[in-house]
Amino acid sequence: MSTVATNPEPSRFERIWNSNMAYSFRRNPVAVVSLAIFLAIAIMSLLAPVIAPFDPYDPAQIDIMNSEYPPVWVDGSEPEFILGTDDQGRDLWSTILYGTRLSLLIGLCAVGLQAFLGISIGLIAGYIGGRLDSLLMRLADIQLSFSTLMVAIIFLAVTQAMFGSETFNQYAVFFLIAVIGVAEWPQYARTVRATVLAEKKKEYVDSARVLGFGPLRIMVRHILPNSLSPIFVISTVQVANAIISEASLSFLGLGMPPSQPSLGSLISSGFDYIFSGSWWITAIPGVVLVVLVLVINLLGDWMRDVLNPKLYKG
Amino acid sequence: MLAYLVKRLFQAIAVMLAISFIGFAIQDNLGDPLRELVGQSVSEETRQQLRDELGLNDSFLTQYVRFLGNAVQGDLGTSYFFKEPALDVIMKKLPATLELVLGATLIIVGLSVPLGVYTAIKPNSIPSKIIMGASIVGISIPVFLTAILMIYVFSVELHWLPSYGRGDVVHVFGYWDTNFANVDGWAHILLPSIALASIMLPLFVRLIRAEMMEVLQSEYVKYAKAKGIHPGRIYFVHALKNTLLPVITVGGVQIGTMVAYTILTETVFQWPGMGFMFLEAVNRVDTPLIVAYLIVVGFIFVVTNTIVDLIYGLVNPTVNLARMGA
Amino acid sequence: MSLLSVRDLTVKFAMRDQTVTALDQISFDLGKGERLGIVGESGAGKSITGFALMNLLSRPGFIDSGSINFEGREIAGLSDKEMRPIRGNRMAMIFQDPMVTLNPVLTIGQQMVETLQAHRKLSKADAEQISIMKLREVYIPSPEDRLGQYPHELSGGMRQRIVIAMALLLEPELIIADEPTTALDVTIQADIMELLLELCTSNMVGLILITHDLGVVSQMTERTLVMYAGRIIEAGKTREIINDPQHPYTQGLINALPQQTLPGQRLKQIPGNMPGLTAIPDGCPFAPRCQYAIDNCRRTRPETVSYANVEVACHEVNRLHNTVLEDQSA
Amino acid sequence: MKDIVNETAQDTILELKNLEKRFELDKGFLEKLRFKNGKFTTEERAVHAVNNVSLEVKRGEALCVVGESGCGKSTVARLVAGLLDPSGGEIHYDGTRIDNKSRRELMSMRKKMQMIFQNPYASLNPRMTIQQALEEPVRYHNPGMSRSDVRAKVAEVMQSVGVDPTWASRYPHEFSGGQRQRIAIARALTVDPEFIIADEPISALDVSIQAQVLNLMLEAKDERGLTYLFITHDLSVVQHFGTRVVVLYLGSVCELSDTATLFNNPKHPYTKALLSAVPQLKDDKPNHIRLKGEIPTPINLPTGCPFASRCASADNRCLSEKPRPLAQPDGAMVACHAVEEGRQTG
Repeated sequence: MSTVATNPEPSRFERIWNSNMAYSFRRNPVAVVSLAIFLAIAIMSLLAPVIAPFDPYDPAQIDIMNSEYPPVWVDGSEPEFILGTDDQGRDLWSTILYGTRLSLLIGLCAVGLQAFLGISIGLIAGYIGGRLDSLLMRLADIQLSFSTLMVAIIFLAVTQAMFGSETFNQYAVFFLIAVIGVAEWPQYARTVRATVLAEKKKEYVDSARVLGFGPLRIMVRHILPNSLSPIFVISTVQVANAIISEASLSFLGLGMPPSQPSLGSLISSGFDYIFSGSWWITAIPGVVLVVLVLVINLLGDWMRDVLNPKLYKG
Repeated sequence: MLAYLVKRLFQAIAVMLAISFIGFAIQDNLGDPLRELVGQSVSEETRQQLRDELGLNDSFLTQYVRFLGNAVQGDLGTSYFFKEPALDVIMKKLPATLELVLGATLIIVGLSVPLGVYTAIKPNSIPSKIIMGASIVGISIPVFLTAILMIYVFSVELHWLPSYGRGDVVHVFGYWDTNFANVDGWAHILLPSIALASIMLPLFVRLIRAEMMEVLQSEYVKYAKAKGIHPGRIYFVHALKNTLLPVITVGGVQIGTMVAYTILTETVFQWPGMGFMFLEAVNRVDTPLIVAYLIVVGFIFVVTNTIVDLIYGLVNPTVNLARMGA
Repeated sequence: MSLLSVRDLTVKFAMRDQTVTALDQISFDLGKGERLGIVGESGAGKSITGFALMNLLSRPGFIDSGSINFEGREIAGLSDKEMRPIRGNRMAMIFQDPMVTLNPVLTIGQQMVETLQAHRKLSKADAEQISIMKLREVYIPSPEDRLGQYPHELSGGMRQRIVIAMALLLEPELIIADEPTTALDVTIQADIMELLLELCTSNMVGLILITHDLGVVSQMTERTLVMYAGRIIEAGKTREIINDPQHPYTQGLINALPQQTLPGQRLKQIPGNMPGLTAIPDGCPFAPRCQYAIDNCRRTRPETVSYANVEVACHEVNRLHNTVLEDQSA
Repeated sequence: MKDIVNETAQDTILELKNLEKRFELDKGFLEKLRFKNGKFTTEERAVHAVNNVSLEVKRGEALCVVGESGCGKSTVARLVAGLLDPSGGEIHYDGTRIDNKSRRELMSMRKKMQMIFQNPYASLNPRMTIQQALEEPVRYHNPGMSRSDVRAKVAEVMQSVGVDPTWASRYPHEFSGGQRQRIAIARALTVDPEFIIADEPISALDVSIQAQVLNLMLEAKDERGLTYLFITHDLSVVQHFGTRVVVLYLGSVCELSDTATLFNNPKHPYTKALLSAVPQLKDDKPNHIRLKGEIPTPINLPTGCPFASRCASADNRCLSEKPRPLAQPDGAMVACHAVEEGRQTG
């Protein structure tokens, strides 16, 4: 009572600023730096068409004669190409900017799709329960045990074989988003379902039912808002995973084509030249990829520590 | 117990049926077996005749049942490229992949438990912070990048270890050649195993740490302390057993992921296993081989998951298999 | 000489940006074989007292100052290693919820044997014999079979009996029981309490019974401490406190019980809530809820005074008592 | 059924007829599968939570349901509130059968019957302010109501439960347990119910706060003419609050009578044991009736009297035949062969 009565009504901003989350964020330099780096990468890649000195998608700007120039701090470089050029003579800096944009786009969209599918299925399975629940969760178990990457590889391999690489390359972005989005729904569904089951047992849900509210209202207005912390935590991890998945698939040649490279396909094309000493084609996009994924994971870790949700295990 | 086994078996069969159905659907839609068999030069009439003979004009269901019947007898079709039974092709490659998985598993099991337990017991010590920092970096580096990095450092720059292939293997029996019999074999399998372990190890360290820390917060650990039990016993008897129970289930699921990641590792290291073979088959549109791979991998997943479930039931006293069954 | 002597024990919790006091200079003694009740509402600090005595406070709690003298030895500052021979051996603890106290993956036998072996050099067979004997003492049917069972195979009441048997394994001088029956049903609770009382009396074991239930304290203990907001506000013989409470809070607590009012009548409630640890007022912590509070109560912290056979921390106890006497004579 | 309450003016507001609730333990064919004596059989296990419970609640009274954990008291409450569907029997409210109605058909009834829960820390949605939580039911059940009327209603209810209306924009976690329980009561009162199911509403609260909440509930009863179905394990609260009491054991009714009659002259052996087990304040000699063993699981119910395994007066008839509640001279209904035959010991 005394805690409630003494201080005056705080404003919305004060509430947020003084909240546990904001407080721990301010106190955690790793989280602050990670967010800063993430925002920097995101903004730069978003502004790629403005920042990049070359357009890697424009064949007119690419000269094969410029291939494999090292970065400027290495002997034999061309000052025009800050980070050097790749095997096709594209400016690495520009290509990385565009590639990061693609990787981020695919990662975020795929996670959006996962979240949509997983949250809907998880809510329904958890709230309705019974046979539908056990069927859906059994499916989720099976799909998870096959691992995303396996499902994605097989799906993309078959698609590529069916449509031929021409058509496949044209729509690769959509295929990647779809397959990473669909293959990972169990992660969300199981987490959401576990939270829903835990929340459903709480008496505020019973109270809502006794007041006569319909299932949709209870799910969306009451249960979902209380299931958000695990969703937030899992979302950051999922974005990181999706970016890695995309990179891995592209590395295997089942993702973005070399003509429209994401970070993964850039690394892949550079791998062939690593023995001849052109390490930068692989190394620089590799570092960008790792840093990007790392800062997202660090943010996810921080969020997990703060929100401390009971995540679904196993 | 027996009934529980039967239940798990039913589930396993259901899953295998689903996988075989997907496999068959792929086979049915991907590529034309006729073209592979006879080439372009045959007249349309002969083609129709051949189709009839091969049963390609039968209904989808009849064909599926036939496919299933063959599959049960170990006939998963003939590889277009190798002109051999697809299952044989895979069986030749299987040991290489399994040895790679085994190597990685040894690394993961051997390191994750001590590291996870240590970081849980002493969460604020400097080594713990280093381990946790390294683990998050480890999770953030894709397997193929780790592999490339290691090749660059240990093969290209330092020339310590070979960068590709299985090297000098020793024949054991049947299709089985082993890497674990001589130094060259060990040298070849070391980098690929580490690369494959690199994604899973940090995950397990973090999982064990999180579970262990939760268990250490529990009432029964506090009670054990209140009884004056030695910390060593509290950590390794009271806490570790409760920690490992959920880890077992996760471990089962991760075996699937591990097999998937062999595709990446094998590609980078040119490791002659079935993952590498699979990618080649994809590039050659070798449909029977793709389908056979799918079914073999599915079989491995189902078997390992069933075994893990059974082990979990046997190890965890609160899951009463006898009561679940009888 | 007393078995346990606590002086000015202060426990603090290091919170986000401040340190809060959870136990504020509490002092009490316990004689050999004496049964002491600690009553209070949740957050009053009674469980923290129990854990502080065992030196088992979990972070962020710590003993800030004060002394705990047990069997003539100062134990407040001992390390975990130095405490280990005392815990479970000289001083045993019974936890609140028997469903989560026992380790689910170890058998009853393993958990009893390890307790014995932690403090005495005993073979497994000998330790099992002692365990069986103790299980028999707490009226567990066929104790030999229980040793091989896992906790989840036993009911809550049975588990709490086993925990009591474990507490008695090494014949301790003191048992600290933290709400030992709160998680159990009424009929089981009565059984367990009777058992605990019987064992403590027959073995001359000291008992600190932490509970919120005045009825339990009344039946089980010889002396009682009443805690409020981390302080002892009243202490004395249980009978005296129940029959003639001096502190307005203790009075309010007893009067608020439904059996103190005629059915259907309004209960005599204490207004407001106990302050949280971060907002304990200056002066008497009970002052904001106390109908007798005067300015002095809100300003200065009351010292403990002896009054009518009890120790009470209240400025106004003298005047209150006179008022009551006047009321009665009038 | 004979009217066991003397006051004839009271009409029945709620009637339970032979109410049953079973929870299936094994769902799906595979879980029912058993392996016995070399062959597979199917077998269904169920928790028999409520068995053939019949009772009436009169308008204006407070009927208390007491029993220990697993006796089915909360299940009865949840069945009445429509949170669970009965496996058998009927529930009538105000003369209308309600257990077979859909959610929409029950909408109007929802305004008459509300529920208060045990745990005030879980019964309010943590992401809703008090204002939102209290407004929601008002708006939902009165779609046409103006904004200011809704606010006025909420303020009125808050006032009546003693929560300062200026705190309405705060979230539940900013309140103490007792205050939250007040708010939960306020939420139930926003729809102006006439019947309240209270499932252990004070057992999660501290003693001094319990008195506050009990007083509030008594006030609401007088002011709003409420009828209570009050679930509790605390007999001292029953004695204070209830007009009549039902004692449940393993999902069956043992004894049902006026509160005063029950406390002055308990008849069922279980009721006697229960009453003797309550720790008394002024009496330091625990003198309770010790029962054999513990409450059996409600999975495999005995064929006879559910209490027979722990009862000192049990004989062969008790083991084989389930007793029915029979009226006693003082109006109590008692389900016990020993009482019926007058051969009770102790």
